[in-house]
Amino acid sequence: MLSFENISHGLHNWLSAIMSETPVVLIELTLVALAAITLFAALGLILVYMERKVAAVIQIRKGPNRVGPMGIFQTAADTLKLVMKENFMPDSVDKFLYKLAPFVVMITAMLILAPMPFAQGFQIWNINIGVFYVTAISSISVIGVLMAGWASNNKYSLLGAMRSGAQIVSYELSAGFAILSIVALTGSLNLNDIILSQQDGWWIFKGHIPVWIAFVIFMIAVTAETNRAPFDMAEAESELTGGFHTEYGGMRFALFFLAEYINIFIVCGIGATLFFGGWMPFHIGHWEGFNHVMDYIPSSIWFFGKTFFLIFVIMWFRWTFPRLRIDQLLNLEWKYLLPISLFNLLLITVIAIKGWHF
Amino acid sequence: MGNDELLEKLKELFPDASIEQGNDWPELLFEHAQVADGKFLEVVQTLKSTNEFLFNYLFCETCVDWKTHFNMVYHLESTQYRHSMVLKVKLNHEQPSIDSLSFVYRTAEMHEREIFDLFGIVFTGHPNLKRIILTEDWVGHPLRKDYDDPINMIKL
Amino acid sequence: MIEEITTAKEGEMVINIGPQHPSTHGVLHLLITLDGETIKKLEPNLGYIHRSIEKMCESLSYRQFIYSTSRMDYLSAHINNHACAMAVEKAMEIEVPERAEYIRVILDELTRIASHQLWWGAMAMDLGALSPFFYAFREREVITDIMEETCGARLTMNYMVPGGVMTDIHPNFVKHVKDFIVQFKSKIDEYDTLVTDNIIFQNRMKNVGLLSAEDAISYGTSGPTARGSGVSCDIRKTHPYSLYSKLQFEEVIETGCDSFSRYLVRVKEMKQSVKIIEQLIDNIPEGDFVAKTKAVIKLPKGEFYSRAETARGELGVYIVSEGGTTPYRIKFRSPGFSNLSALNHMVKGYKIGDLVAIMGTLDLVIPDIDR
Amino acid sequence: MDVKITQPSLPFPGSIQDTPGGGIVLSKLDDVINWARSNSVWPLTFATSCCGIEMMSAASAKYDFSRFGFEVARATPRQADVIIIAGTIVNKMAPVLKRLYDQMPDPKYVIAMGACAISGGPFFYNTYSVVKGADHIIPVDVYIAGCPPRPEALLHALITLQEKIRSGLTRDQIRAQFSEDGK
Repeated sequence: MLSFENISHGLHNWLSAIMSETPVVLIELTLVALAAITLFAALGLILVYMERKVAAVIQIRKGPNRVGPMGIFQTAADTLKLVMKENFMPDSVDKFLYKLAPFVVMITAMLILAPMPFAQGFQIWNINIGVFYVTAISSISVIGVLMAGWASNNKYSLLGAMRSGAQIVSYELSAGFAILSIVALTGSLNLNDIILSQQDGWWIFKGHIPVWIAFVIFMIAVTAETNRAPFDMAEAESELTGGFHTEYGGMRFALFFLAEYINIFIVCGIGATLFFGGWMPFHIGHWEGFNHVMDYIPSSIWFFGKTFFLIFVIMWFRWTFPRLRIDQLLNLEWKYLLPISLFNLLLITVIAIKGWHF
Repeated sequence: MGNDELLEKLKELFPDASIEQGNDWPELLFEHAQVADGKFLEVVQTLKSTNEFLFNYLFCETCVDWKTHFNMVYHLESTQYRHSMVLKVKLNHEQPSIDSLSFVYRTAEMHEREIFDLFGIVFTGHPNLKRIILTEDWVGHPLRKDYDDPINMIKL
Repeated sequence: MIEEITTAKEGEMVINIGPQHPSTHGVLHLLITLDGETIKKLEPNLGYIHRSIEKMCESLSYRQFIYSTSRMDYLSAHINNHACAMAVEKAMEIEVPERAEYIRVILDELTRIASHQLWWGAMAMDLGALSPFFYAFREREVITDIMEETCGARLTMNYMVPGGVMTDIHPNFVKHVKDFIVQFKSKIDEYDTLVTDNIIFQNRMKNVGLLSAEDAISYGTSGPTARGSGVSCDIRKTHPYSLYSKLQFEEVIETGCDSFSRYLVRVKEMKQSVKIIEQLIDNIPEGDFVAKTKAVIKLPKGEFYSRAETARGELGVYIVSEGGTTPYRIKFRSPGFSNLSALNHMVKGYKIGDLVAIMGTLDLVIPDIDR
Repeated sequence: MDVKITQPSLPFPGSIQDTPGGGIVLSKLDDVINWARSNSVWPLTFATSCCGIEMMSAASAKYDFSRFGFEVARATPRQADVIIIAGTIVNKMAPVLKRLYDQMPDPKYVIAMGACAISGGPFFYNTYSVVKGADHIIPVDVYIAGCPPRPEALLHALITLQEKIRSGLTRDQIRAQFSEDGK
């Protein structure tokens, strides 16, 4: 059967057969980089288009439909235009940091793609501390945001960046605890092991109510971490005009814009992996026949299906809820989510030790 | 209180002012000399705090340029009795100035800044008297009748 | 605003909101002093849309000057026109035909609903919820269509003239208004589910932007802003004009004094307006739609003041006449100007996010403030 | 729009010579860029008065300018492509408008919406503070008549602007061309 696993293995075997090990690694690294950048661009285009269409449906209107069939080239036109825009730099900015910031944000987003299992056996880097790697790297992006806010020499940007810093640092905690609860259940930090442990059912179904609580907390926390409404403090268009990227335009702004969507994709991918089994098809216990039928659907479709469903949920949040205020946002984290997730982790540990899950 | 009754009461209280029944409400007119030296604030405080009147709501404050003099016009209403009156003060044209009401009615602060801006009337005791609508470097006070701006104004 | 605005102290930051800023709904400029995110001081700077309407009106005839008022508070265009027409009618002692009064009041109330709907959408947008805006405009467009059919314009109508209205209503007017009422009644609950009952929204609004009743009076606020603080100030009730003394409706007063009360007042006012329209729409009497007036209106010498309740509060039209064909001086007492003066008092000690919410509940229309 | 590129009379050695095929590639690329620019016109959220409400109407579900990709209204001029002057510009606002325009990165476009932005409109006579037409301050690409114009008129203006972008050179390119020709 043609699958991502077979393609990558075939490619590797073919390359190994015709040359020695070092060039193989080099060529493969180049291919991976190209693939990651392509995926980055494609995902950006698709997600922005999806966002606009979801918004249109929720807001009882049509959305982009003139540029190409159903408007599918709308975002391509937007990106191309942003690339071709004047690459200006305001006078009073800190030039080095101003230029660096969008790249920090974008590179961070791309780095997290590494341990993501897109399909069965298809992963850039099968690292045994995958979960840890993801949480560690994802917190670097806040540095990029802070950098952008500081370098812009604009009070709105600075306020936005500071808000974003406070917000991401706090919500990392409950996101971390929600992730830890699954780690506690599986006993592994390797994303592949976590997926394999869901062979007889996804954790969201196996883990009783505590896992549901962890999932809800995870969704809230990642929405906040990706600076999405109702937690879009850093941008807060009606308050801070553009937040940390007020002074950015053209391609640099496009990088922020794309990185935001890639981050959404990544956190939803992680969510799908941890709670919905990643590429693991829908299995119910030992119903061999049913499970076998489910296996016929390719694993990549399972992964992307689940991820896009979660992305849809996050978009749904954005177009429905009003924004929180900054102090309410921090109260929610420190007074509610953090104690709940701590207690929840305790419960889950008990469940894991006693083996009470299905 | 009805308008007639209000008129009588005001006449009793301010015998030296000219009081007449306007189109809608009783109108109380002071010459500037009558209310100079902080007396104006006393008059307004009386109107605001006397139990019969309780004019606690300044719903309109404006100025009219009569070429020879300015008329400050205050429209007062009592939110309790629902009666209203008009208070007018004549100011001279050369150096128009009057006590600020911004500590009696806080809405007066913005209104007085606007009147200062457009008519050039100086409100003594105003906490922050500067132009609010036009730019700081604007010359003249456009709502005065003698204002002319040949560059910006195209006369029909 | 009592304190002097001084330069920023150590640890404070002065930030300019506006003139081009999404939350000011126009070109208002606010200078705010911040300590972290907390607002210490706020000073409005007006005039970015000061079009010198009062000066211009001094050279316009009494028929012409009404048009400039529809561009003042463009969301209550009909009510502005109504107030001006009333001032002229009062001075000329023109008896307005009953049919014209009915049409005027119906249109006034439709305008009020349309204005409140736009406010509702825009305020939700200020708070970061973008979708309610589109739901509000769904119903608002129906009203605009009704207006267009009868008055010929969607926004700046100039439909009311001294003595009545400019033309008779469109034959479909009654039917379309009734259709609208049916549609609106079925949708108004949607507004509550989408915004009013939302927990985030309530947390943002409750106990924010407190304005006590005494302060509301002292700052000269009117309309929903004052009524949210428990002050009865609806001109339609306290000084009834036109048909309002004969109509059955309630003056909506909330005593919460916070943003949420001001919000509730406006939402409930929409329902009251529907009630008023329902009482009138079936009984529009036959007859003239405009009283016979001379082609050139000359007001007698004197001063004339008329008050009307716009969607934002009390509009006063103060005309000083020298007996000519043009007014000697016109002053528009705009509701937004006084409401804005209370803003500094209301936002002190709150966050930037609250400033946006409080400004949303004041429902400022900047051309109305600057004139 | 046909803009003729005049050949310099004496080509100096080393100037770029037209090669077969090369010009086509370049012009095709220009077409693609123009296509992208014309289809992605992001307006600045800027409204001074009444016309702003009709702009909001154009965004609403009934008129829905998002169909053309205009719905990404940016609050900061750094990210906007077109500034729709919706409403009167007064003397105090004029420097602000100029500054907003200057802050926008090229290529940028301007639409003057409504009578006030075109000429001062109803506030032309006897006013001391109104700028008689926004084109006294910044160059305008498309004018829309009306007071205020209907949302359809705004849509038409945006489509006209798209056609203008698609048809060829930007204002700066045209200006550069003219200065080359010595005009």
